[in-house]
Amino acid sequence: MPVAHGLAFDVAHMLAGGMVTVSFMLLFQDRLFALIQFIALHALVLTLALGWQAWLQDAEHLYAAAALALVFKATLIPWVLHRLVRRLRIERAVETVVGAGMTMLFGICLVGLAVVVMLPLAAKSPLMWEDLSFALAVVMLGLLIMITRRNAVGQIIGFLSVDNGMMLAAAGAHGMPFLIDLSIAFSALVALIVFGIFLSHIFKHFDSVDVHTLDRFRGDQP
Amino acid sequence: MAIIQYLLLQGFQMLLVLAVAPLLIGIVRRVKARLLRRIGPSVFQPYRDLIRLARKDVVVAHNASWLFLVTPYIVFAAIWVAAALVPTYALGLIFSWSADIIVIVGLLALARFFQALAGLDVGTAFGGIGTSREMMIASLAEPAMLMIVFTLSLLAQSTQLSSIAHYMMTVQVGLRVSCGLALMGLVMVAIAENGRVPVDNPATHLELTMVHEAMILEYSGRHLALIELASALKLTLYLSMLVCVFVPWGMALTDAGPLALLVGVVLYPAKIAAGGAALALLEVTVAKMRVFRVVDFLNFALMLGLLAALLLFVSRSI
Amino acid sequence: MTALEALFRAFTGDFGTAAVTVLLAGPLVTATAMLLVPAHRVAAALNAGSTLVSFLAALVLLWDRPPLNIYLHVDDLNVAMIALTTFISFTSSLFSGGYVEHERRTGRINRRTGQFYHAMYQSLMFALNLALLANNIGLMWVAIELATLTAVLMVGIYRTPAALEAAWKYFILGSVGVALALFGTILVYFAAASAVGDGMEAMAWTVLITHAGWFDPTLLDIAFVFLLLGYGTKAGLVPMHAWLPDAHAEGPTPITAVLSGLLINVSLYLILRFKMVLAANPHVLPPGPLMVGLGLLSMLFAILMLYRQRDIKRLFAYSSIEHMGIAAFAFGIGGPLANFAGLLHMVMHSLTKSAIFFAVGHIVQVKGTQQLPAIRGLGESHPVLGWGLALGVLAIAGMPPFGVFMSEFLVVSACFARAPLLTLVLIAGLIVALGALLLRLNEVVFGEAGGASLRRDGSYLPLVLHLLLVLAAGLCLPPPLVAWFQHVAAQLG
Amino acid sequence: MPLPLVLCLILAMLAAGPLVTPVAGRSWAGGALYGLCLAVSGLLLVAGLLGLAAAGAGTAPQLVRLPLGVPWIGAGFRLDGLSAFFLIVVNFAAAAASLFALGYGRHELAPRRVLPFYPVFLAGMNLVVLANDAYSFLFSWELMSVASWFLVMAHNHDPANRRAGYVYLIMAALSTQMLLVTFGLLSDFGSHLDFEAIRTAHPPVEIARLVVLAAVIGVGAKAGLVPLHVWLPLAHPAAPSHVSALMSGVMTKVAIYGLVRILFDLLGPPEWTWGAGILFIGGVTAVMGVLYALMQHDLKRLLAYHTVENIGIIAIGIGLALAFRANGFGLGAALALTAALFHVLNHSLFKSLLFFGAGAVLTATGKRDLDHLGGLIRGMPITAFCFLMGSAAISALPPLNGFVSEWLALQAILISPELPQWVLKFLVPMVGAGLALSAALAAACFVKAFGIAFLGRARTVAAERARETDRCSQAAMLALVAACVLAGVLPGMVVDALAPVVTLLVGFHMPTQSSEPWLTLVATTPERSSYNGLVLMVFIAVSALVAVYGIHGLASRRRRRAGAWDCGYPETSPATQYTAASFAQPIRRVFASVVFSARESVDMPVPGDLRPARLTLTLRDPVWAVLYRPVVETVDTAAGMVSRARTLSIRQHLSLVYAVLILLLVVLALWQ
Repeated sequence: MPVAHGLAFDVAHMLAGGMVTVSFMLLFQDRLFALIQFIALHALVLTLALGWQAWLQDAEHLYAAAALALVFKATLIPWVLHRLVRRLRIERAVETVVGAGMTMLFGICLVGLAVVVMLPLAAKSPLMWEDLSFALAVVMLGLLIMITRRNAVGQIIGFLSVDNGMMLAAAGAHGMPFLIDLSIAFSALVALIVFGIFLSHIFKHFDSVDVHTLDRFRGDQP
Repeated sequence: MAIIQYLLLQGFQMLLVLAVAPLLIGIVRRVKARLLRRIGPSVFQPYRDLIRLARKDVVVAHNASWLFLVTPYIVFAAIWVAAALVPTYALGLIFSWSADIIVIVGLLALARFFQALAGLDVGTAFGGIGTSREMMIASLAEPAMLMIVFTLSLLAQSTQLSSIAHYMMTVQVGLRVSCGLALMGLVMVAIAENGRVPVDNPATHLELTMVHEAMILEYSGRHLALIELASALKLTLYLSMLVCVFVPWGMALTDAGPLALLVGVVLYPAKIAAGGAALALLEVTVAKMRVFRVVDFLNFALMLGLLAALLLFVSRSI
Repeated sequence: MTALEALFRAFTGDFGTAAVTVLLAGPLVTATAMLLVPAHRVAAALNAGSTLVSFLAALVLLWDRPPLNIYLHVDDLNVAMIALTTFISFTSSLFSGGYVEHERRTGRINRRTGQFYHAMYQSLMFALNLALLANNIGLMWVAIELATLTAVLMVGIYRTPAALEAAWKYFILGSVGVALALFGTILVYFAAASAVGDGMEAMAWTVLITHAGWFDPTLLDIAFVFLLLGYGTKAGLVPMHAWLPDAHAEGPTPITAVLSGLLINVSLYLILRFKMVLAANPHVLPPGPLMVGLGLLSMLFAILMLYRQRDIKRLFAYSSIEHMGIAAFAFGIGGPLANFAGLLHMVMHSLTKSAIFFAVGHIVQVKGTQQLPAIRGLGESHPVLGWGLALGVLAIAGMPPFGVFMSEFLVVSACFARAPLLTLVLIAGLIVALGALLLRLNEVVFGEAGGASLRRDGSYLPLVLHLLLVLAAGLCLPPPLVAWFQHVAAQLG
Repeated sequence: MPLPLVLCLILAMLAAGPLVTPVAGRSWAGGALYGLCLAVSGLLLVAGLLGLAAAGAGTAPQLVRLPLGVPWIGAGFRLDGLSAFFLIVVNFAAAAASLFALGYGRHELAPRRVLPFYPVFLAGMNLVVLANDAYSFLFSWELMSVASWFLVMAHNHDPANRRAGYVYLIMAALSTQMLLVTFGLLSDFGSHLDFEAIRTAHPPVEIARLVVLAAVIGVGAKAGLVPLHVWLPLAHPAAPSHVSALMSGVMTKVAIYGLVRILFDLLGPPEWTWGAGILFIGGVTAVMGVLYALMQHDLKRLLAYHTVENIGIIAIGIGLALAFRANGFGLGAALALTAALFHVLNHSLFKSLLFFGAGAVLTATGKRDLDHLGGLIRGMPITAFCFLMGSAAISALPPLNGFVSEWLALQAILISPELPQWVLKFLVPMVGAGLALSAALAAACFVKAFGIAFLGRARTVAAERARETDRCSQAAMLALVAACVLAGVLPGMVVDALAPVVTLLVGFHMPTQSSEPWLTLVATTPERSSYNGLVLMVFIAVSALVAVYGIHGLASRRRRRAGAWDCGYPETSPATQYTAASFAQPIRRVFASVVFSARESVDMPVPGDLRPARLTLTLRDPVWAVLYRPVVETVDTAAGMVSRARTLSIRQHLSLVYAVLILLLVVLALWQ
């Protein structure tokens, strides 16, 4: 049904675009709590996108994926992070490496790049094109967040947004086997656990989560 | 039957050079003396010297080794053989083909090698001086010699002295610049190799510039006699080489009759004597040079040889 | 869990099937058992036994392959790799028994950690076997992910600040690599789904390779970029290599051997799988230049890094980067001969390098330090170790009669055809690398003996075994291996 | 002898290495091993002779292919004339070295470090000569290098030896890699590595040029052509003397074998420019090598530098042969190549002999420095005699063998004016002058070596106390002396034996010597030039005897011993004798001031100062300064710059990855 298809396209477009926007917000947040809230929002939008795709393709495994995203990424993980930050008393640790303006500008370029790289797809299937280019944009922005944050929590959040980007991409894939979604959630979870372990150790060894302090202990200082 | 005759001819040449060598020294000394307005000793004085030396008994340093004792004989034998293989009065003697110019140079090198070792054997400072300088001069002289050989073999298509002389005699060589250059070069090499003025002064002792004499300083008696004779033979060798290459006329050809042989036998000492006189004239006109000027002297000889070869290239390629 | 589910839906009862079952179930069961039941005494023996079993299973695979299935498969490429992996895991487990025991005696780790170590070792083996056996590209990804996580845990096992920092670095870079690889995998799925239709078939490598011709080239190109960077991170290609030296230096030495000998190998193997897919599609941009560039960059960078090293394990870690670079270079150049050379080089390098790390492990425990200046004159003080290390270094530097000589011979003589100038750069690099290694060898083995000398029991068997294998390979290669590799090389394009 | 049997013999030697390792420490191990090596090399020598005879009889070369090495070609081995000749060269010296080692090895301090690698080294050299495909060739080639490297490192406590081994192995790797490139080019880019295939397929001329370039670099780095010779004088003296003998006398020849095999057999018809290039390098190498040697005062290093010189002479022969062949002068090519191969044989003989002598001196006195020796001729007359003969031979003095090959080379040079190219017309005379110069300087150098070490008065107590070496060593040295003399007085036989080899390579051969009267050696035609060592020796002997008897009969034969005359100076201390440095001073002033920028500075204390006056001499190796130091410095700087990367933080590394990703995506975006 063409109308539905048009509508489907628009909604998917809106949600994907929404995710990119949230990524931008993440990009210039420098307060940890704000970051955590926005990553929750990011995950929420992802849930919606997944749900929409699930309804379109009425693929139940996508519903499940949406549920997973809602439970883990939008709820559980932010909560854990929140607790982590409280426990480490680094609420007002403020740190970005480069200025927000520059980061923004760079982010814009990234989105442009993502779109251009996928351009050849536009002719074949515009749906796939916009889906993938937005997903790519989200992934690239997530990576950008990772490298512009000096703080471990910030990097975790960047990594999570990268994962969300993956989910977004996977969502657009028709009949993408469940395997992938599971593994993503799985990996993200494991990621968190291990992160947690390490953060606690870092906390044990030094009174800050600033990754920079670790460089002191590299074995091969010249 | 013929083989015996050949062997006789060859043997005769060996005796001839042996006989002529001291005479040549005598002539040179005599002429020099005359040129210096002295009377000078008789031309036969060298024979007497040799005999007297041979009669004296040998005094050998305590620490001299067997090498020191055998060296005079090796040196003498090597140079004598070399001299015997240079055509003197006749071409194409039976053993002349067993050695070409390069081999003759090699034989002289052999003699020099042992002479130098003997100079080091007793372990005195003089021996060291003489040896090291001798080897330096030789190392400069040999390339020059090779360039001359190169030129000659380029002309005559051969390095056999007999063939070269034959070519020079028969073919109308014409007056080639290269020959002149080669002649000059060979003369200079001969002077250096025989330690004559201006490279070295055979008449001096106890002078730090001496080379050959310093090397043989420890020798006495019959050993000294042999070495003196050997150096006389060496001078004769070079002169007869010059003669047989550049003024070969009058030498008996291969398998020539007795008359030609006789002419050759008569002419050869005359040529050598003339050469000796020329050498004496040269020696009185130039002064001995410092040791390290010898380098330039011999490099000049090398240049001459090279130039001769190149000019030949040009003249042939046209 | 996916793996098990895949397994149970897997083949029906011939030897190959049984072997595959053992290969996957064995380590998994052992690992879980070790995590649950406290068994400090037997942990090491259990570890060794289980790896031996999987090695035997792998040998079974050599002559009886299971029927194809869309989750797991055994073909010419991975059959050899599986045999290699299980073999090295066996020898390393032998080595790590003595090693862990010594560490426990010297009090660097406690019993619990020791057992945890063995458990992790088993799960790492499970992950590697899965990655090699997987036919499903998603499964491959999961396996490598699992391998990374377990490896991270083992690298950090000493809990020293340096070890934690190394593990942390490994984890961050590793997870980014994983993420990139996953995105690449998804893109491949997109490309495949539009050609062969949705569903599991679109993720089965065997299906992909047959239908690659109809895939969308753009997607494949982008996918390969992500996959190369993603799995390249695991393979330690510059500039994604940063984790490798630290992880090698700070982790326990058996794990260093496994990382250098197996993990980076398996990652490169996965890259090859996708390169084959690209090679089967005529419209894509050729991936060769990309791999050549990364390979050459890795090699030169690592070689230059060799000169300034003061830590013996770091030194050989950089040498591993160098050799991965050489292999990648060979594959990038392409052509049947170069690909063959590359495959051979992977095998030879993993055998030799793990041998070297066995020697290094002994040396470090004997000397009580990893600092090169403190390790001198082993030739006199510890002849077996010293000469073992010397032979290993000569082998890795490409000296006969060892196998690396043959592989490097083939690499150079084959690549010279396609890219003479690049090959000259390669040659120069090889000579400079020899210079760097020899400089160390002169001191470590031939220098004046000195420094501490602690007691260290434990057999030299693994070291000797590996060196003998490399020696034999340098003299002649088993014909079936040659046949497989030639077939694969043809597919690699 | 069938080739498989030969291979089995080599295999036995190869296996002996690992087998002897566990017992290497025992006293009998050395004797057993060297005995085995002696026997096996003897058999291999026979195999070589038979092979050469077979080649002379025109039977086809034997081929064997083993299922080893690179799977799809296997390991091929081939025994043709050239291989047979080099088998002879290798194994004669090897047998002599093993015999020498039977005695010398007993003085070895670290037998465990020598015994296991010695047979492997021998086997490697034999295999190189027989190999018939690129892989086996390079495998054996590198095996030879590695084994000899271990032998160089045998006495690793001396840092100088470690450095020597370092430089040596790197240069060896360079040579292997360049040869790898050579075969890559020759074998049509690695597609067929088998020599049989390479032989038939001739590469296009521009490829061929590259082949020659790579081959000359690759072989030169192993044979020691200037400027790739730097490792040689370091490595050869570092090894035990019998190994030094093999490295200098044989291994460099094996390298020459590689050059000959590639240039004359595998590669297609040559261009004259290749000949010119090799000729030039050879000339430079000959002169430079002997000049280096003159500056040395370490006996073994002096000998090593002489190896460089002789390699230069061989290269001259090869270059001339190429030039002649390129111009279709078959006879000239045959003459030049014969000269080169003959010199290969000669050098392997007298260089081994000289190193044995040096080894005997080393064991007798424990010293290698000439200035600590002197007067050894009294303590060790037989060694002195052998060393003297070796010195005379290497100084190209008739009637010994060294002279013959130089004479042939000069004959080849003398017919070079026939060559049409003007470059050659000018180059060849220069090279000829260089050859003469190097011969004369070699004579000077060995007068120095023998005179300072064996003559004069002992400069140290050790030299004073020196005693004759053991029987085995003497036997080995005397055997080599005999070989030198035989090859010198009966050169015709060697030349005839070489005829099939030369025919195989250039299609022509020198006139058959056995047909000449009186065993004369004839280069091209009797009218042109001829040489008869036998007659000369007889002549010299006869006339020497005549002189002895004549003068003893006619005049006195009495002899008195007294103090040295020395112009009446009183008995001076041995320190006043000429030293190696002072002996070389005139030549140093003439040549080295230019080549090595040699500087002498005399530090003369003011009168009344008791401090001794010092003369300090500084030499600078131009090659090292110009060619090698820059490379080393470049690598060092690069390493320094790169290693800054270690200080990057995790985030910076991530950013690097990120940058690469973006870069690649941009490239893709632009590409489409």
